[in-house]
Amino acid sequence: MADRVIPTRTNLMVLIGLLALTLATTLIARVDLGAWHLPVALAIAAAKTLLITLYFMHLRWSPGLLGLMALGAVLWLAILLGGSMDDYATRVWLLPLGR
Amino acid sequence: MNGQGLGFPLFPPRASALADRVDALFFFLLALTGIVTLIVATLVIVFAVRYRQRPGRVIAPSQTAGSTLLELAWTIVPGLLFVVPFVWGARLYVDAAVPPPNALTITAIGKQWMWKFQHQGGQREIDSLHVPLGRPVRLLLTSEDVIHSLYIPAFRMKQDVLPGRYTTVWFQADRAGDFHLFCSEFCGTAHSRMGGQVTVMQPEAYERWLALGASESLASRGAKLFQQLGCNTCHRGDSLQRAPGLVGLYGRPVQLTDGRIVTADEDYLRESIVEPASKIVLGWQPIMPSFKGRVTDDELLQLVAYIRSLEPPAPEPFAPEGQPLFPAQRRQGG
Amino acid sequence: MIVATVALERPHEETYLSVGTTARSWLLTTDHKRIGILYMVSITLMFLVGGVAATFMRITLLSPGGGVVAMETYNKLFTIHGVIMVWFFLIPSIPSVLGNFVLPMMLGARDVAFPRLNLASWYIFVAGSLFLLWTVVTGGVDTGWTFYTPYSTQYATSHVVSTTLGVFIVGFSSILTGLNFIVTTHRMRAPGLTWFRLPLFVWSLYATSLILVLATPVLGITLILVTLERWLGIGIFDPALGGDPLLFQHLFWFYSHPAVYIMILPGMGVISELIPTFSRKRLFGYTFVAGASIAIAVLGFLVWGHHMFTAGMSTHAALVFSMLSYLVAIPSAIKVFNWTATLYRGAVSFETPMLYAIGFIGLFTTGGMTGLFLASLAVDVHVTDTYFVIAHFHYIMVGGMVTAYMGGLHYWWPKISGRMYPENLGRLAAMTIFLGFNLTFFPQYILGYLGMPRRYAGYPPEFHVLNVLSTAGASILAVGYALPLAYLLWSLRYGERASANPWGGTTLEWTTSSPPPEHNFAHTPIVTHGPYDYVRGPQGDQRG
Amino acid sequence: MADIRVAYRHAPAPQFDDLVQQREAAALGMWVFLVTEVMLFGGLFTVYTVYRWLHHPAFVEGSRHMALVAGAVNTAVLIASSFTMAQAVQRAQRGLRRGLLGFLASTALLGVVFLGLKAYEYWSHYAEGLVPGALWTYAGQHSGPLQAFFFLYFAMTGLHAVHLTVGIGLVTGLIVLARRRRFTAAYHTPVEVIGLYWHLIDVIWVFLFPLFYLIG
Repeated sequence: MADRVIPTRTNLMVLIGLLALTLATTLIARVDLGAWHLPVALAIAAAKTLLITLYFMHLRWSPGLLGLMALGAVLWLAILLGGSMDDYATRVWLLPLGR
Repeated sequence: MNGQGLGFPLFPPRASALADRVDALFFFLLALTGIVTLIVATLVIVFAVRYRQRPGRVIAPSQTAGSTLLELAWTIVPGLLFVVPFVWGARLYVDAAVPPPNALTITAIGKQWMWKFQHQGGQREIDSLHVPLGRPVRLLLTSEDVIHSLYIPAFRMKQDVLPGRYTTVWFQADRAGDFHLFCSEFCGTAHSRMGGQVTVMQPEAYERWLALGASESLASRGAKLFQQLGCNTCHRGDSLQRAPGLVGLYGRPVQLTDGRIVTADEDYLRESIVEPASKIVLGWQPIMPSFKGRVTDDELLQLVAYIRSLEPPAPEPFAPEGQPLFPAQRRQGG
Repeated sequence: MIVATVALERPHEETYLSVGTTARSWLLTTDHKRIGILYMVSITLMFLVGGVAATFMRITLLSPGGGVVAMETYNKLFTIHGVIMVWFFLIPSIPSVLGNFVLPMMLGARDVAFPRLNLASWYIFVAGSLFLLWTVVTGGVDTGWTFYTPYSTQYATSHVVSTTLGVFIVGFSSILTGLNFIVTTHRMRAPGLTWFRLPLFVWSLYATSLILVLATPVLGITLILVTLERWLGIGIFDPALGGDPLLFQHLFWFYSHPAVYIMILPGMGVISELIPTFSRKRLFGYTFVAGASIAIAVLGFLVWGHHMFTAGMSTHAALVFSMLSYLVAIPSAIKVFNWTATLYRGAVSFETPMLYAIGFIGLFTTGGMTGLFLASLAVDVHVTDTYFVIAHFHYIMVGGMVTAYMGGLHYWWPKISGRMYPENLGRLAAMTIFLGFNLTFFPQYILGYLGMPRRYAGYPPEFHVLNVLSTAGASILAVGYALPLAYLLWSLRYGERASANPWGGTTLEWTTSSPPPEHNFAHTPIVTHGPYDYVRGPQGDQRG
Repeated sequence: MADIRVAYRHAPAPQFDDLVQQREAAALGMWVFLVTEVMLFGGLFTVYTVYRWLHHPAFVEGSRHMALVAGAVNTAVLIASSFTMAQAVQRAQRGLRRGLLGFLASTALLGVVFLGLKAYEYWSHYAEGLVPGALWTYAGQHSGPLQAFFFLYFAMTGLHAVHLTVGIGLVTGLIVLARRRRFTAAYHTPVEVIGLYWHLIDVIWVFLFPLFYLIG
């Protein structure tokens, strides 16, 4: 949270970037990407999140500790999602069939 | 070791091949952990007594800060030692997960505070399970209400039983006699009463017992139900017009509309009856109505037994690996 | 020789206790020391409620035949025992009582970073406790402290909602305490107090706070989903709607396994303070023990699946969780080896805190070792949900955490109350607890491998003798716990006056008077060297 | 025009040595709180991910019932409110009280607009009988998992709306304090800290929008 003052121009650029990405993700959803649908939507959402955290939340000019906290949140969310999905995605392996 | 002299057991009975292998792993772990605990305990006591505070020894003379070598040693050595029980335990677990092909399937339904078993020949029993000696037995488990857990200590076997889903477990009893059967997942008021007896019988005695209680087999009851509910109006033996054929379906890979390939196990058959719209076979339309609420768990098991019994008449050439047996060559539309 | 910088004992010095004696001064305090004492009172009361439930359970298990009434009551007893002990005693005790009191002083700070938030945490804890006491009074809850669905959401007829809401509320008390400790440790260290000069109790509290902050919210949302499912009649874990009861277990154990590290890590921190102090020797391998705390906090999040090996999880996931569970055992082993190495060529004295510390090493090692049985898939299938698991986690929770809490309580009692406890009674209580504990829980290992399932009000006759032994042990344990309650209260008035540093400790809290002034230090200490340095004496001095 | 009339020297709280330490502590405290918020929503995102894997067709069906336009507009509204909040923080840093008040008011207003649109969407689902539980009258395919989808929709966007309402309350509180000249260029920590909270609410909606409205 360094008290670095961010010029309005930068904030406006970030705003336009975010609105553009929103428009993009909405339009892309129309195109049938099949299996690629979710990854693209999540990538765009991640890009928007980066814009918001780095610029609007001043993470770019804050002490490294705060960035570490943000990274920690993402990592622990990944642990929760990964661990649970590892169970559901692999339930079909080693099916106990019988006659 | 069974503590006969004490008047009460200190070790559980062993009645299955798996039990011996699990006990071997248990004793290995007991030895491994026992030795390390003993070493730590003696060191603590020896150091505490030998280096106790006494006149002239108010502060420790040597204030050693530590030794990285020692730290690495007691990090890596336990790491390597732990690989043994992990691999050993994992091997036994995987062996216990996949039943041998010739296993005898018995269905078990956990219901608040009783176990209902049903043999292929239609014999039904509550809170007691008769099984033959020396033959692998595969239990197909489900629950009508909450989560229970079928636990037979003598076989070192335990498997949770979930509503809305099938779980399976198998064992091969190798000692005749009666053994405890418990429910080991808390399921309500009479959780501690929900158990019974597993009776392992000589094969001939088992056959005689089966004959005694024989009634209409699961598969034939399933066939009757198949007609009653009108399943045969769409799933017909002769035409694949409105619905995929069921002959020889059990255990085969099936391709779905969204491209996934799933194996037609009991869970797939059950879900296709209760929630048909969630998995549609490639080339067919989601026109099947849901039978949820119209079919009880017992009847579902009978239908699944019936579908499983539909063996293809002539020995079918097995489809090459990964190839779905039901390619979408059928005409679109119903 | 130790440069004893004992602050001269001015007779009527203003201490944090004498500053205010009205109820208002206690109930509206923002002094971390007073809030620690408020917590001590409330968790002791909750420990008594949980203990009474345990007593009735052991009485019921004296006889094999559990009648219907006994079964219903027994189910409610073990649930209340579980919920109250886990969330209202084990999790808050060391961080909120000893941590609140000692952490700011160990850092050389005047208070925690957010004192009002600290007081709010205590009020939230009290609010949660009232929900639980309301549940106990109006008929109890019988789902087990694990609230497994669909029993807890669709079939239980007892007071589930008031319990889940009570635990949801007390969850925020832990989150706020964790948040407070993280910010205090990062931002409020005394000059010269670098990370690797921090006492290990601070390291373990920091690691615990990381878990508190990362895991507790998931429990919160899971309990809210259970509450919604009971209120609105529709739900996410309902198999009829295509829901999966196993998903509840994933979310629950994602919190509840790190929660067991929330309970034990502060205990390890206390032991890392006691062993060096009472053997007058630097802790062996300081950096490795500190690193082990952080490793436990991180690895603790990867292993929750080992509670679900027989629950219907995929075989692949079971293999992954089993391997990771063996990894998480290693940092705990490192700590035990380092404590043992610290005793080597020390100058060991056997005051009460040291007896608890040595008892901790023995009991915690036994508990931890049996964890290796449970991590191995094949053995776990046989012993999970049996009394083997009960013995395992009681060895770690009661043999480990409660023993460490007792040790810490006696160690810092002079600093908290300005009085010394009676030494011989203290030693007697420690040995009684050690004896009673082993007699209560070791037979349960045997019962577990024999196959006696947990949460059973009645059992087959062949388990009778071992259960009677266990109940006998429980009565000795109860006496063991009653003793400190009595003589500690007695010592408040009649105890011998304590000096600023009765044990010759080197951490900063021993450089100020006992009991300390309201802002802990006359002026902020300047830290010159690391802790446990018995040649150079206390870390900081009053010259700063 | 220096708008900064030194209202009153803001002394750091007793436990802090100076204002810099206090601000850094507040910022770290809020970021740790944001981590807990991410994990709180994380539990629901896990349930969403698992059920999307188990019942993909039902989720596609459910997504078709979403008002895509309302969702997209709402996303733009919330992004705009993030912009105005960032501007408010900038004005506070420069000590310009009038600008601070203006941007705070527009942030709160945009938040209310979002809630309004969301209420409209909830009402339209209610009209279609898509509210899970007793009010569920939809009789189409996947009736079971579809109820789960809508339960998740209402739970996650509802929890988000609750957080947004709290956010609006906090911003209103800031407006009151700002009018009383409580913030100066030297001391405006509450504005920065509540700004962080507001931006997180926006980040959560950034993920909720594609996951519910744009399932292919």
